[in-house]
Amino acid sequence: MSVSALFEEACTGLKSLFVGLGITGKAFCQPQVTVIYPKQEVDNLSTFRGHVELVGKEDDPSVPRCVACGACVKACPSDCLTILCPVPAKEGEQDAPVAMGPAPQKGSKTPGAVIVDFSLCSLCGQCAKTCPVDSLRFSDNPYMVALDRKEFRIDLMARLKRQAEEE
Amino acid sequence: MSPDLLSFDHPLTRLVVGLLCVFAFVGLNGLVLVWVERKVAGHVQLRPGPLHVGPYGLLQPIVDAVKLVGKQLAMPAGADKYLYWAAPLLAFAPVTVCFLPLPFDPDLAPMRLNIGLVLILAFSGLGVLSLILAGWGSNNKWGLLGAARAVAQSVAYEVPLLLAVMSVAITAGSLDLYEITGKQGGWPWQWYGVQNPLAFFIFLVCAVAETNRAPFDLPEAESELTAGFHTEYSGMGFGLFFLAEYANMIVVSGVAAALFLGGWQGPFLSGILWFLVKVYAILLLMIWMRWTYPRVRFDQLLNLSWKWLTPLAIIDLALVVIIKGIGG
Amino acid sequence: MAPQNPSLAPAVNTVDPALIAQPAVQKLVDVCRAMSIWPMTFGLACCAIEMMAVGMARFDIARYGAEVFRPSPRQSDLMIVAGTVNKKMAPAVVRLYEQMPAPRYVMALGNCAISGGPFNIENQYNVIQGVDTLIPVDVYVPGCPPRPEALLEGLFAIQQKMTGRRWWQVPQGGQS
Amino acid sequence: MQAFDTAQLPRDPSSVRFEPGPTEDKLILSMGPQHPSTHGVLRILLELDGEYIVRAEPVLGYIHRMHEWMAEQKTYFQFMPNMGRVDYLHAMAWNWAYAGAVERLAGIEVPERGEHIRVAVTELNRISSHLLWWGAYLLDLGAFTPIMYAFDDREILLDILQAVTGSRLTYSYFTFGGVYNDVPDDFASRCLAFTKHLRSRLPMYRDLVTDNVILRGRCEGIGEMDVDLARRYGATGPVLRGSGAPVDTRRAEPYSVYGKFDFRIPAYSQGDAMARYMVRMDELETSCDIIDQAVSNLPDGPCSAKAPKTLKPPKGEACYAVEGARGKILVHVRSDGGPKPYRVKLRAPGFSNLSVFCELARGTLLADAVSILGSLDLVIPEIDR
Repeated sequence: MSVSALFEEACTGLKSLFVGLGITGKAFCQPQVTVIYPKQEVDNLSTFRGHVELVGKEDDPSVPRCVACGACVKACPSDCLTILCPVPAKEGEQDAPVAMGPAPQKGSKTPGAVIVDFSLCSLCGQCAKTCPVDSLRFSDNPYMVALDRKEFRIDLMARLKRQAEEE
Repeated sequence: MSPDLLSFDHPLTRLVVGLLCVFAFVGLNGLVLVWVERKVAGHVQLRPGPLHVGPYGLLQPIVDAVKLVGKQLAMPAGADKYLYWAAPLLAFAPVTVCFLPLPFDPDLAPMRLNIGLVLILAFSGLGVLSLILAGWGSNNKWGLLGAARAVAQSVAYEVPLLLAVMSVAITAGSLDLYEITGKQGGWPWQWYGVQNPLAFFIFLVCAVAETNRAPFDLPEAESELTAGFHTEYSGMGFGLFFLAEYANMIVVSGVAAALFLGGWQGPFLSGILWFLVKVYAILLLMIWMRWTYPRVRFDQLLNLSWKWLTPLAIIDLALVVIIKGIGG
Repeated sequence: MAPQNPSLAPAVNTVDPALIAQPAVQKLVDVCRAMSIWPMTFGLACCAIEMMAVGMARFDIARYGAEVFRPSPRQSDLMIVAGTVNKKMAPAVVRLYEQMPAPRYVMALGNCAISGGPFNIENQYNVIQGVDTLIPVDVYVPGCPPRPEALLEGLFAIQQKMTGRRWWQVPQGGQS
Repeated sequence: MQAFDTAQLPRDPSSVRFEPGPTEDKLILSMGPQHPSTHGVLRILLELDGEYIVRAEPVLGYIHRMHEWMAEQKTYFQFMPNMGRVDYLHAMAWNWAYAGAVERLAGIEVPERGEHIRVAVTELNRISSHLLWWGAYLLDLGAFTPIMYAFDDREILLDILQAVTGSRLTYSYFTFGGVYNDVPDDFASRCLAFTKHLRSRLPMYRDLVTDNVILRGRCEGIGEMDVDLARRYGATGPVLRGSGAPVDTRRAEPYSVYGKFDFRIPAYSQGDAMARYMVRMDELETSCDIIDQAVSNLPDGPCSAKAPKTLKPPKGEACYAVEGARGKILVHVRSDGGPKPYRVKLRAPGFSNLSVFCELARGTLLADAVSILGSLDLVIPEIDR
């Protein structure tokens, strides 16, 4: 390689370095794109999927539409949903306290408890898609943190009641 | 105790006071520089950088320093105890000495030496020793690789750096930083950096390499050697390396300002303010470069030094000698 | 889960006694520590990408002084376990935790780190069912993966845990 | 000096097979599983002579998540969310490969609108993957700022995808017969605005990084691989195209509606890291072209065919190949007629691409190894599965 070609190459190299400085320098003066988080929030949170939650009935928002069919429990890939219903008492045991069993239970059309273990969930949406009465939807609760992993077992019935009261 | 020793004119008193001032100056500037660096990085990357800790994040470096002091100091098993702990101290100590002959202002001379330049170069050359000790003493393979790189890099860049400095010293006819600064004027065309831009350029490149700053931060190349020579240092051990890096940056910027940018002299209002402004301008340039470029490869770094900078510096030196010879 | 083999033993956690045991000084130091949490560059899986996103311009964890991602565990304060830990990785996680100098903090980011997440199914053979079986976890951030803001909330929660108060305002939305 | 005694090495079960070489004064270095430039938990055992690499051997399994085993434990529907986590950077392609294989097996037809949406979201996802690779690669090479710019653009893209899928990263958006839900009304306009924006950003990327002399020094002539080598190891995607073979599943065996679109397959013949880099940068434009064509005449109609609630495909097997951001993704499903797959085999492109690394890294410097590793664009969970 001749010396002149070498110097030419060095010059293009140096020029590229100055161009790079120019770009970062220009960026220095540009407005920032940061969302100052606790003060501001991003504008599209509503489309983000949080954990699942129950949908209340039209006439009584504190009662879920759920018919305790157990389809979502069966559809869930990671067993995060638990739906408990009162077990119909057997013959001769009418006085015994009502036991809770996994849905579906004969004669039970409303769930006793709906619990989601969010720490197992992959937010795939299979449960919401399978639900025959559209009783499950994704919440907008993306900022959840906890100091104990037990807190991620969320009682959805209680949550629905709380939401209904707030409205 | 002789009364002489207490007076400000006694060289020893001046030295002690000067050293104390230097410590304060280094500490303060280190903190400010950390903040400036993180802020500049933020703004270059379209984000605010430290913001919520103190106004504009100003307390961030102080908080970091307190945290580093409060961290547990861990020494890896199999490390050489003495070398391991000596290294961070050795990294920091010579840098403070380097501050003494820096010409902040004609009236503000902690130590006025006729060979100030030599002192600075000698002691800044000592810095690499701490990197070797850190890398070797911590019994870590990444650290060892970082140390090996540091040595090769330091040797390679000392040569063109010295040659570039020499060309200025020959032009000025002195090794005294005050005299060299005094030979220049307040206006940019009277600066050696403008009269001899090649030497200035070589000095800047070498300065970045000497201080192990990106794109020449090979001894601590994060993506290659995790953290290089200080991989095993926690808490204040790491903090001292960190501080030494910034102190080193200030030293080389100070030397650059004195040698090439006319030091404390400005077109108007000569004084320490001008010196600090020039130092910070060079520091900003170094920070700006760090957040722009990728890291060079090790052999490219050496090639750049031996194949480009050294020959250029020699040519530059020869030209300076010839011009000086012709001119008088 | 009881550890099944010796290489999956939980981490040893030792803390040096404080040099100055004055409550006021301790409090000040705690605040300083809380404001300067340096995480470790330790990405395991999907959540690591969101961990990167939180350092980027839109969310900018640097505002809280936590952008200094250190690749060496010796220089980091916070270990963000961002992803699935399996049996082969578990000894390394424990080792890294033990290499971090005290005081050190652990954030389990994402469902995999919290409980094994979607991989924690019956009879599974490889995934650790929660990183808290290996190392003490300070804060859990659920999601698959969590939003970057959730990671920031996790950071606030750790700060709260260290200093006893929440330093930043509670965001308006998203808390239903 | 004594000869190296192998018994002195720590008997870590994962490194037993890596025996040190016959000569002394070699350094055995374990890079990873926690190393900033192995992109996750890949571990590479290196035998170094000085900083020169004598031998490199990847150690896998640090993020093995039992995907193929899980497929046998779950129903066809339930395995879908796993696909978003095999390769989280290009989740859509994996979604598609699995959905496509099951559709082929069960004989489900996808409506035209569904196909167009699939193409659009997959290409958007490919752009986000390439942008992230670009940033992360430069992070490997020591430049901190480009990844921020890349993420700025990526965030716009993630917002679009979040509006469609509800998730930012691990999408499980495809269903058998189409997509999970229809796209919002402004999807097409947002996509077009994004492609326009990205095209305007590409010159900046070029000036800041591609033309940079330091980057060129780090990439040009590094990790050279000819077509033969690439083919021998089964490398696909940008790694193969960087060696000069313009092979792309989208063109070679057109699936879905890719046959309708007009796009260029970029290929560079140098075979070095720079060629792979350039291929990916050009693919950003290719993807923009495809998105423009896919969304500008989005057909009306249903986005998804009616699929049965419990899927029991007939006995048999089916393959479906998709071009992912990292190469050819292939899912092979075998059914025994039951509700669960009998076997699902995932062909991850990263695995083959990583295998080339041993060969490329030999004789290079440590810094080059980092550059080569980055240029292969690895996603470790995909390799370990």
